[in-house]
Amino acid sequence: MLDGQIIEIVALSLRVSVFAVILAALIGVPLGALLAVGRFPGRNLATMTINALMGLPPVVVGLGLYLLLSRSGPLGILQLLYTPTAMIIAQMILVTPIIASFSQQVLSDLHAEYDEMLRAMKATRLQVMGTLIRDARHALVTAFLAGLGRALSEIGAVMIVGGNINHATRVMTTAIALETSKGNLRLAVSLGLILLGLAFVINIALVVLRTRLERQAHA
Amino acid sequence: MLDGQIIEIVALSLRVSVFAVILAALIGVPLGALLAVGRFPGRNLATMTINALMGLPPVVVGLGLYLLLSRSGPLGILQLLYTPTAMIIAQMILVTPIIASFSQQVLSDLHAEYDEMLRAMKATRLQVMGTLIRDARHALVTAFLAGLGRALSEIGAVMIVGGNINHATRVMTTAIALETSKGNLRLAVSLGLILLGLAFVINIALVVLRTRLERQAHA
Amino acid sequence: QSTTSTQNSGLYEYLLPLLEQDTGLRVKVVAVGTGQALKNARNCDGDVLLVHAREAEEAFVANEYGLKRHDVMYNDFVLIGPASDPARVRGAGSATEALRRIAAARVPFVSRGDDSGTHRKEISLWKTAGLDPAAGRESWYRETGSGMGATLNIAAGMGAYTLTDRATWISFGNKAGLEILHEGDPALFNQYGVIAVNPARCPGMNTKGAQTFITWLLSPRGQKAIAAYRLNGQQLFFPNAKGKTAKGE
Amino acid sequence: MPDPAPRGNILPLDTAPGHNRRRAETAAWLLMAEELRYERGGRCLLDGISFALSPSGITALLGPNGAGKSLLLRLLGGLIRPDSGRIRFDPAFDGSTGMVFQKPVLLRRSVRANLDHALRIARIPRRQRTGRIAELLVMADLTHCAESPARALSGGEQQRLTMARALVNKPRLLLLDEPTASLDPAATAGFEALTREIARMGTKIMLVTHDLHQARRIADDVIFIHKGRIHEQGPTTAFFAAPRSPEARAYCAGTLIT
Amino acid sequence: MPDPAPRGNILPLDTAPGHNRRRAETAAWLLMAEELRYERGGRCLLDGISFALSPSGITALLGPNGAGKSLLLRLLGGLIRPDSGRIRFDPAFDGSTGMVFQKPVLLRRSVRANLDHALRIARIPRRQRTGRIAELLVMADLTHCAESPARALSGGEQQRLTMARALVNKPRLLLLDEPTASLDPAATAGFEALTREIARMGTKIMLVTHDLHQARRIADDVIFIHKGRIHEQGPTTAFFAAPRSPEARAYCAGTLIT
Ligand SMILES: Nc1ncnc2c1ncn2[C@@H]1O[C@H](COP(=O)(O)OP(=O)(O)OP(=O)(O)O)[C@@H](O)[C@H]1O
Ligand SMILES: Nc1ncnc2c1ncn2[C@@H]1O[C@H](COP(=O)(O)OP(=O)(O)OP(=O)(O)O)[C@@H](O)[C@H]1O
Ligand SMILES: [Mg+2]
Ligand SMILES: [Mg+2]
Repeated sequence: MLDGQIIEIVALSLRVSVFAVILAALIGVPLGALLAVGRFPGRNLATMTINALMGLPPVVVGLGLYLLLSRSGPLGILQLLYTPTAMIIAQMILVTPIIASFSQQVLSDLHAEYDEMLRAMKATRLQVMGTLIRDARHALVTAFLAGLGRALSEIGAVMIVGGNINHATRVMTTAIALETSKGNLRLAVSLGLILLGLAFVINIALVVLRTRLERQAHA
Repeated sequence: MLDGQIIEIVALSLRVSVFAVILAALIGVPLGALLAVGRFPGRNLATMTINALMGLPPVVVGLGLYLLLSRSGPLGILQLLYTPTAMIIAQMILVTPIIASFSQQVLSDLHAEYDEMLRAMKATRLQVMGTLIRDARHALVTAFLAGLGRALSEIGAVMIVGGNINHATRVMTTAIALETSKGNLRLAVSLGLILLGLAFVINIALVVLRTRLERQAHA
Repeated sequence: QSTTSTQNSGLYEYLLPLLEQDTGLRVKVVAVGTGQALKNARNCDGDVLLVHAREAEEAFVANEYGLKRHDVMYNDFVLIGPASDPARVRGAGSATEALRRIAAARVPFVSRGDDSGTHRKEISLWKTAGLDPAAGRESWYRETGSGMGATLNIAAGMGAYTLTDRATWISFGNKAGLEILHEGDPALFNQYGVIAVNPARCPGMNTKGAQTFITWLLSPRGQKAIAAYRLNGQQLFFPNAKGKTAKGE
Repeated sequence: MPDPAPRGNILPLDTAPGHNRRRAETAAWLLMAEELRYERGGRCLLDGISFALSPSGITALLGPNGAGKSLLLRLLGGLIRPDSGRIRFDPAFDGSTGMVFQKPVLLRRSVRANLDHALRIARIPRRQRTGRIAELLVMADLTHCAESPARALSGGEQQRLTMARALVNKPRLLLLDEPTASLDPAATAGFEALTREIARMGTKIMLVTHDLHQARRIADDVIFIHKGRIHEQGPTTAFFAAPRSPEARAYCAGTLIT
Repeated sequence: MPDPAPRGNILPLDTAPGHNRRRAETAAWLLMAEELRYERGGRCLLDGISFALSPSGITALLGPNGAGKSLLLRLLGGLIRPDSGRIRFDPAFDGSTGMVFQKPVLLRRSVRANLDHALRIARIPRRQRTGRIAELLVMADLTHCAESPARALSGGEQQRLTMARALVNKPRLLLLDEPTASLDPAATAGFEALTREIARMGTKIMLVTHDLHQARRIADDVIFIHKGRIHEQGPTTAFFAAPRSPEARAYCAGTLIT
């Protein structure tokens, strides 16, 4: 049954997750850098919050968005529920804490080394953050990979805000869940392995990229 | 309905996830260290595989384990299906790649610094790994937090191998899913917030620990 | 262990303590869709099945995975939709007529699309109505590929029509402006069956427990208990053991 | 092969930092340290440090290992804060400070990119940067490895790079922490010529060194600290002719136990 | 305050590395480098390096910044591999090597833990370690900051710690890369006394330094490299009396351009 649709489903999975990770990186990396660099009140609290948010259950994110975006919800008029956009938002929310936490750790370590040098140059905080992000970029790739892994394999949130609607919002994980609920376990596992293969291909691409970055940086 | 049971469910969630993360750390950290330190053929492939495995869909892990542990499966005689042990195994499988990837990144960076010094001392590879793990322990805490976040919020795998059995294998996420499917969205969200609070408390504890480790290490 | 899809209604939480009181038997419930339940049971994961997809159940028994199928009870399906009822389903003479109106108005309808008992029932209703919206990739017809609760949430989220069993609906907490628009058509009856898994194929299963469970469920005490279960003041399940009303349709 | 041309690391006049700045004639000091105290880990690492830094010339900061020289330099550069006491600056001081750390800290980038980064932070417009980088590379004698990753440079090359980097903003005050520790004799000579030139142009230099010959050659005055306290300060000639404190005497003789 | 007692960093006899080892009398060399060549980033950093290292005494490795001294030391220590050529060792050599890097690399632990770690890796039994650490701390004059985090030490203190660490296994061969660059005059004198003592006990020392006075004071012979090639080698006195190559002459005069 799925042979014809599989490309459609894989493509949507990729599109949603890659988009979500890009958005999450755009938020998470600067956030992590700010937490690594900043010495402001509430910084520890913010760090802990972000770390705790890595444990945000996808179902809860899905529900929260559902309540917001549903017809009767405050953002109902946007008509985003059961669209890929809603799924992207949901995954972005889930992935951002992961990328932010990871970035914070990596950038903190580098900051310990660069801090005084950059302050002696009178670099602004923004410049410090930029320098750290640039010089740790090969390590940040691991954060993106972790985020992408989470996004691609996530089901709880996309199921609720996407609805697993055939030809519209069905992605790999929700398709797997569907086949599972139909009792087609072998098919479900095969789909899972395709998803894994996909993750592997993306990894090869990114590791090649990271190796280049590392070579540039000569760590 | 849940008021009386909530403690039981929270306790099981904690027990399963903390156990899973401990096991995952025992495997993932040495694995990450080996990949950071070793110069053996297939190392790049192994790294990519581990990174790709971060995208292992929980449902697939659940199904794989299910097929193994099912009464007619090869390990059926162990009678592990629908027990907390099965859930721990499932979460461990999901969390190990995250911890291994993260460790590898963190330990690689430190290895770049320590490598020649340790080789000049004629340290064995095992001693090198041990030294790196010890000196990066505060950074590894972030890896554990990421793993714990994943484990606590995970549903796809524990649902399949645990079965969400009341008083036996029902954890926070499966309880949330149940309430969601009953349409008790507010209750589901409240449970999610409890789970989040839990993650937060664990974080405070671990961040306090990490701060101590950092102070010891004076990074 | 038992496998079923009636957990959402809260029936088990009511029933199982009574069972334990009478027989000392402790039952663990694994709630999954009918299709998955049958598959799980084929793998010997579970001793007893309580499901509602007659043909599949009979095939299960015919293939000697299960011992014997017994009718236990029935409830019925209802067609729900937004209170404003844009397709004017209210007042339709029959379930098929209601579906035709929905198709004609091209208003959103969500289907579970998961091969569950409910989904199969819905498909057969469309067939009777002479329509096949799933084949035509109609944009108003949405296959959610998920459980009843999730599907109801989706219907509530977009204000769509859908078919649900009454038990799930009554206990469902997120009605959000949806209400029952059509009910009572005999075509909407939903028969539940119970099957013990065949011990010949599954050594090590709890045959005795399974038999006790089934016997109790079919006994007058069990049947009365089912009839006595009420949610929000409504009876959800109608016991019909011993084939008295075996032909649910 | 010895080259008859002038050494690369003697700074051409037009790139000398501060060359367009008049000497501050008004104040008698550029900065004034008042009772600085710095504790860490229960040890009092600097205590009762008070001195005035003359507005021009080269001041050598001498003292045995662990005396607190690097800490004092970081205090003056504003990188750490004293637990008590304060540092006052001449109001005419524009705050431009260059700093060379004892341990070179370099970005994980090429030599050129390291300089470019510093120039960007000093807000030098892009058009001027290329030229400035070329000048600085010549000055630090690093033109041949401009594209090498900075952290792969030899110890001495790294130190020359950090020196060049400290000069990008033509600072009024230059804080140098053992800048010739890893330099070869020729580079050291080049460095000394360079600092004298920079000082002549109006940049105040504070120089930590263990090379007493060097201090004697280029410093105008000396501050000697030991165990976190100032034991002696005064003109170089007077200090070396006859150190007044027993610690300074022992230090110069190479027999001071920390 | 000057202390009449002997300086801490003169090594007590019984802790001197290799004191129970007889000199290798058989071979005329401890190691022999044959046509070593090392390229990186398209540049040939070492080329045609051949020399025999005498089995005892102190050999100074001199040369300007970027000559390849640190690379050569790392080749000899087996930390990097030559692109061609090879290094042969006296078969009687037990392989025990101590190394002090130009840039101190220290574990993120206390001073004591750094030494303990090195002792553990050298397989010193636990009972002996405490005593050994105490000896090494005295030798490096770090007893007062044994519990401080090693990376918070001053530059000179860090250098003394890495020196102590290199001695934990009483090595037969000691490779020292500018070990006194950050040391104060007294510590430098202490270091020189220590190395002479260690050499006398039978440890071969190879010492990179830019301090020509130091080389003259303690080295038995000299290898001079420039741009990755050996230009001169021979006894110290002969080298300093009249360097034969123009490069070495210019280097000693402080006018060699790298
Ligand atoms: N964060 C810290 N925690 C504990 N002790 C510290 C810390 N920072 C510095 N110290 C100690 O302060 C003392 C002074 O350090 P400083 O680096 O200023 O010495 P220095 O005069 O520059 O010595 P050197 O000539 O060796 O560079 C040292 O004994 C050092 O161990
Ligand atoms: N990985 C590398 N890639 C490119 N160039 C390198 C690399 N490692 C070292 N070099 C270059 O090799 C040359 C020799 O370096 P080395 O560290 O051996 O010099 P050195 O003689 O120790 O100098 P110094 O006295 O300054 O310590 C330098 O010019 C350095 O830039
Ligand atoms: Mg210092
Ligand atoms: Mg060197």
